[in-house]
Amino acid sequence: MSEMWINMGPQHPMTHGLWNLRVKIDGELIVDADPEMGYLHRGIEKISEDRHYNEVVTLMDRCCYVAGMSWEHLYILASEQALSIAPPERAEYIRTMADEFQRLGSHLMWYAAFVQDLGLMSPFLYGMRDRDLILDLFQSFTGARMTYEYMRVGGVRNDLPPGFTDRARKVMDWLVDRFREYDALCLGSDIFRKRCDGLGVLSQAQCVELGVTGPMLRSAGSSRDLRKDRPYSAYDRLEFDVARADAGDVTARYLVRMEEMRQSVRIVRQILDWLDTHPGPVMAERVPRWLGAPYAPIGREDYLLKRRYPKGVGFSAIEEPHGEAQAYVVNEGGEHPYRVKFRSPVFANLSAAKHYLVGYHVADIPPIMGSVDICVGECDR
Amino acid sequence: MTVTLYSVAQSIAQAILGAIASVLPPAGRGVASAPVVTGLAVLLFAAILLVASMLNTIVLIWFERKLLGRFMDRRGAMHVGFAGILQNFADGLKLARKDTVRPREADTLGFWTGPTAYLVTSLILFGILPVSSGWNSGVLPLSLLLALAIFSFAPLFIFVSAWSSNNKYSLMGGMRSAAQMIAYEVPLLLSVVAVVLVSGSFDLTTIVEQQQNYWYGGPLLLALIVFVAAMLAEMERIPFDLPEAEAELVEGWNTEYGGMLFAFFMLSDYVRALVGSYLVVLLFLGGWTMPTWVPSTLTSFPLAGIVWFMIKTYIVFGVFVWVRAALPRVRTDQLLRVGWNRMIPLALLSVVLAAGVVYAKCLPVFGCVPGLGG
Amino acid sequence: MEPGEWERTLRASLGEAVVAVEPFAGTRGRVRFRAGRALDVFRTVHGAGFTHLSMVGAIDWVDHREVFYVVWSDAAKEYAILSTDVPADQPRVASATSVWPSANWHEREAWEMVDIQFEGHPDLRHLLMPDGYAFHPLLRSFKLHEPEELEVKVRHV
Amino acid sequence: MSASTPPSPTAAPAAGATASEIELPVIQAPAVPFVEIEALRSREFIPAAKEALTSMIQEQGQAKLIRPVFNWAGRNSLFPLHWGLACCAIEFAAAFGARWDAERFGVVPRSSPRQCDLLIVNGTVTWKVAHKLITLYEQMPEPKWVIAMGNCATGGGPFRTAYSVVPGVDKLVPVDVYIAGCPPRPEAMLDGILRLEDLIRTRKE
Repeated sequence: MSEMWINMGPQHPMTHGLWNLRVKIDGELIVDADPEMGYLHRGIEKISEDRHYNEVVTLMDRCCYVAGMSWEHLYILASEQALSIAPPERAEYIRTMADEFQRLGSHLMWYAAFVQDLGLMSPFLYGMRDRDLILDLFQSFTGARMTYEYMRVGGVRNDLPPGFTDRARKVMDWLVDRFREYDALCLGSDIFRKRCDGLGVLSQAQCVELGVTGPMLRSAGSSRDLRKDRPYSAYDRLEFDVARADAGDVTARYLVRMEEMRQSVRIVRQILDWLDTHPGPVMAERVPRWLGAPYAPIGREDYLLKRRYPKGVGFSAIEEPHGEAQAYVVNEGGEHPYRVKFRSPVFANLSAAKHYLVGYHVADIPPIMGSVDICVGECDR
Repeated sequence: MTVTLYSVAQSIAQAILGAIASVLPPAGRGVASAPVVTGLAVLLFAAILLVASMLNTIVLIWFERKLLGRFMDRRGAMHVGFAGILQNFADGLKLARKDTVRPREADTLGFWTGPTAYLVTSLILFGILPVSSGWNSGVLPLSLLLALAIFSFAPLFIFVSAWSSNNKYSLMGGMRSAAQMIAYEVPLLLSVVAVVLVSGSFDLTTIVEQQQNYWYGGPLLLALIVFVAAMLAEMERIPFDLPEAEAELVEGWNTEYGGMLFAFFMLSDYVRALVGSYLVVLLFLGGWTMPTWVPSTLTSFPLAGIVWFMIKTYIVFGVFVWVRAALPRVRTDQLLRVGWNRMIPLALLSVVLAAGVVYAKCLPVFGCVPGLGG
Repeated sequence: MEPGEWERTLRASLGEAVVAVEPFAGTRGRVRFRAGRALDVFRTVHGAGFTHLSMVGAIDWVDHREVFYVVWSDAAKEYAILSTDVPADQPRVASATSVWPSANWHEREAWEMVDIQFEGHPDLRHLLMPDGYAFHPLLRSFKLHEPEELEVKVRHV
Repeated sequence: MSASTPPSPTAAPAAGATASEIELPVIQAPAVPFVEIEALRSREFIPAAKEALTSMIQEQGQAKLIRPVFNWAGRNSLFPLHWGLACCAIEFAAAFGARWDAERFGVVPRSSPRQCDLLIVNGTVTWKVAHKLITLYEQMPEPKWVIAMGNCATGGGPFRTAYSVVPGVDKLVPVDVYIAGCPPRPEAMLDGILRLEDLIRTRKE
């Protein structure tokens, strides 16, 4: 008995979701790897064809359950392009802020899961504890912890509650302190460095070839970040740096994500200052009633029902916490989208699994896969 | 004469046999003779010891859960009993009632005897390690060697049960466990050699009694560090808990075990943790003795030795829990490399240092080594 | 680069393989090409700096099917969309895996969902649905309906 | 407690025993020689006594002592399977975080189904994973319970009409407690576990 296949999943503490990593091992060495997906395929693209435009937002929250707001944003951007509707400026800022909150929440969740894979027990609890603060902020302006249904075609559902910006500033201050503690627990530990340095290396050329994006790509030396390269919503009006590292290993991914969280805090602080001084509407006028928008102009409900809505195709791409997500929405003039197609960053990052797993040990699988940051919901859709 | 556990057992045996002898006809009076009393006292002592050790272990699990909870900014078990102290009894009872499923392809003999033997060998240690004066002095002149020999039985039984569960994760866990324990056996024993050199005895009681005013943990600090690290590996706790590394091997070698057999594993793990803490206290922290400058009211109440011993044990175990809460897990090859390349040279160095201590006899801060005939 | 200018550049090297380059908001343009010469188009576009393939999708237009590719150029920091129409009775197009290895899973998904045969794909098997699943759910002819009533399992006491 | 006294051979049938089992041969066939009757009687004595003792333990002891104790143990140490399916898995994890701390109730997730007694189905179940879920359920030793957490596990949720989704996990395994919500908040999950504890408290098996 020299080589054997083992199934890690669908029920395995390493997977953090519903997928199966089949690895071929020789002793403790990985010889081959083949991820098997689809255990959480819920047919979101098909169901979307039976839904109104705003009802698809409900599915988006569940599509990626750790970054629901980013996916709402992605879908809404594509739908707005397909329907030729533009949101007001304040809504764009609020969306950007929600996006960055979601990045913080998702990265904190990643931190919690990643350190647990390494055997660090307490930081898992710390990550979850601090993520709850972000969720509290979400709860105060969307009413939900994870499934928000907040963005609408043409804007956002409601404005921020009074006193929100002060609370958010307090949370941001607290988080910046905690990031120091996280670094002390991880980078300050020799065992952590010994385990993570030089692990799961993927070069920049390989990343581009295999379609790997997001923090994994930026940890390999690229500075590609759609927020800078192809700004959407309010990102062109905000100051931030792109986090990047060169090594392309697990430590580099850790460093990139931690730096991204710091940059998110920086972005959020700028937006909070802007929001304090720029009140205004958060929903575009002249949004067709059948989109289900709560703020459709009174007396003009049938504004566009009488004629068919102009056809169009929408394409959007955003920098989601896991990487680069894209949506392609085809509007054929009906009440429902004709076809919705999503590109999930996790889908592409996972398809390269063989390239960053082979040659390492079985014990390296959890940290490597943890550093990829997997959300099976968006991968399987 | 101070009250010890053995004297308590002896007086109970005396009382019982005396009562029996008083009602028996004269021909049966012999039951109260000295050998019979001693025999019954030993049996009673063993029974008390077993029950007390089991209870102690269960309280130790509770202690770890609460302490770990505090390290993690939460509370741990709260619901059952006062501050959750009955939680582990509930766990144990529940596991006792659950079915034990044996996989069809598993090896029957190994599957059942592995955990049982693991628990039994762990429990035997409680009979060997003295926790207060007058425990088994003179009976076991090589008690330290015997304890360490039995302590290192465990990988065999872990491997037996892992192999016979017929599960790939179990098998890998068992392999890792065997490799790890063999690697860490050597530095563990070498660091004990340092203590033996200084004390000149393999008898734990003698070793402890010499430490009353001279805890070996001070001059033999290096040996203490090596011993604690090796003991962490032997107990399979984070950062050396590779055999049951939850992230990659589902539950390690006890993946296929449920119900009572899993409870055996769980209990044995903590029995071994307790024994490990015992050994640290016995070899390096003065055992049940307290320095003579401690007021005698604090050291002369009944069972004072056991109380002090337990306090020290729980402090040592608290350090183990702290380590568990703060460190990530190492990798197998790193673990073995550290074991063979770092720990063994350090352990050898600690032996040399111990020889130096013996040669110098008196050190500036720590004072003179007792029991060297000087 | 304007879509018109790009069309001229592409036509110079590809000739009739390119049907049209349409303007498409937020991207350099949508290149409509003939499915028969897909590999030439892929190589040319890859050579023009679009080294990153983001997505392969397919749309069922009932009378025909459309396969589209989203590519990204790091140098120009721009997206472009490639799109081709294939007949519904013979949905065949060459696989892009030889040019962009990242197309692998995307094409598996497109085959599984919209039944596009990618010729030359190394490993065209089910990805999201279980092996042996006979339908292609994202075809328009596949309708969703309320699930049939199944028996509820009750604990056997 | 009459059943606890050893019944004499001619006494009335012990409680719980059927008539055919303890019909004494002396009544059926009086012509049998005395020695043989004695032998038969003594042979009859052991099953009768065993029956009496068993019924006593089953009816009296188990009701008053054994079952309450084990039910107390069972409901206070529910080990759920460490398995995340979908969105609810994140709230499941949050319930073990510092704010909710499900370990207060003795709920500790275990990774191996052999050591679990609670299967929390926290998310959408697809047909692809259905047989794996059933396998996991069957790998768990008795007694075991199932909680359907969230709308997807209860009835398919927003994905009910999808082609790949099981419309409710109770079509696959028997479910004891359903928790509503999409996803349920951690409080709701803890409430579901406490309701399951109530269910175990009143259990009679």
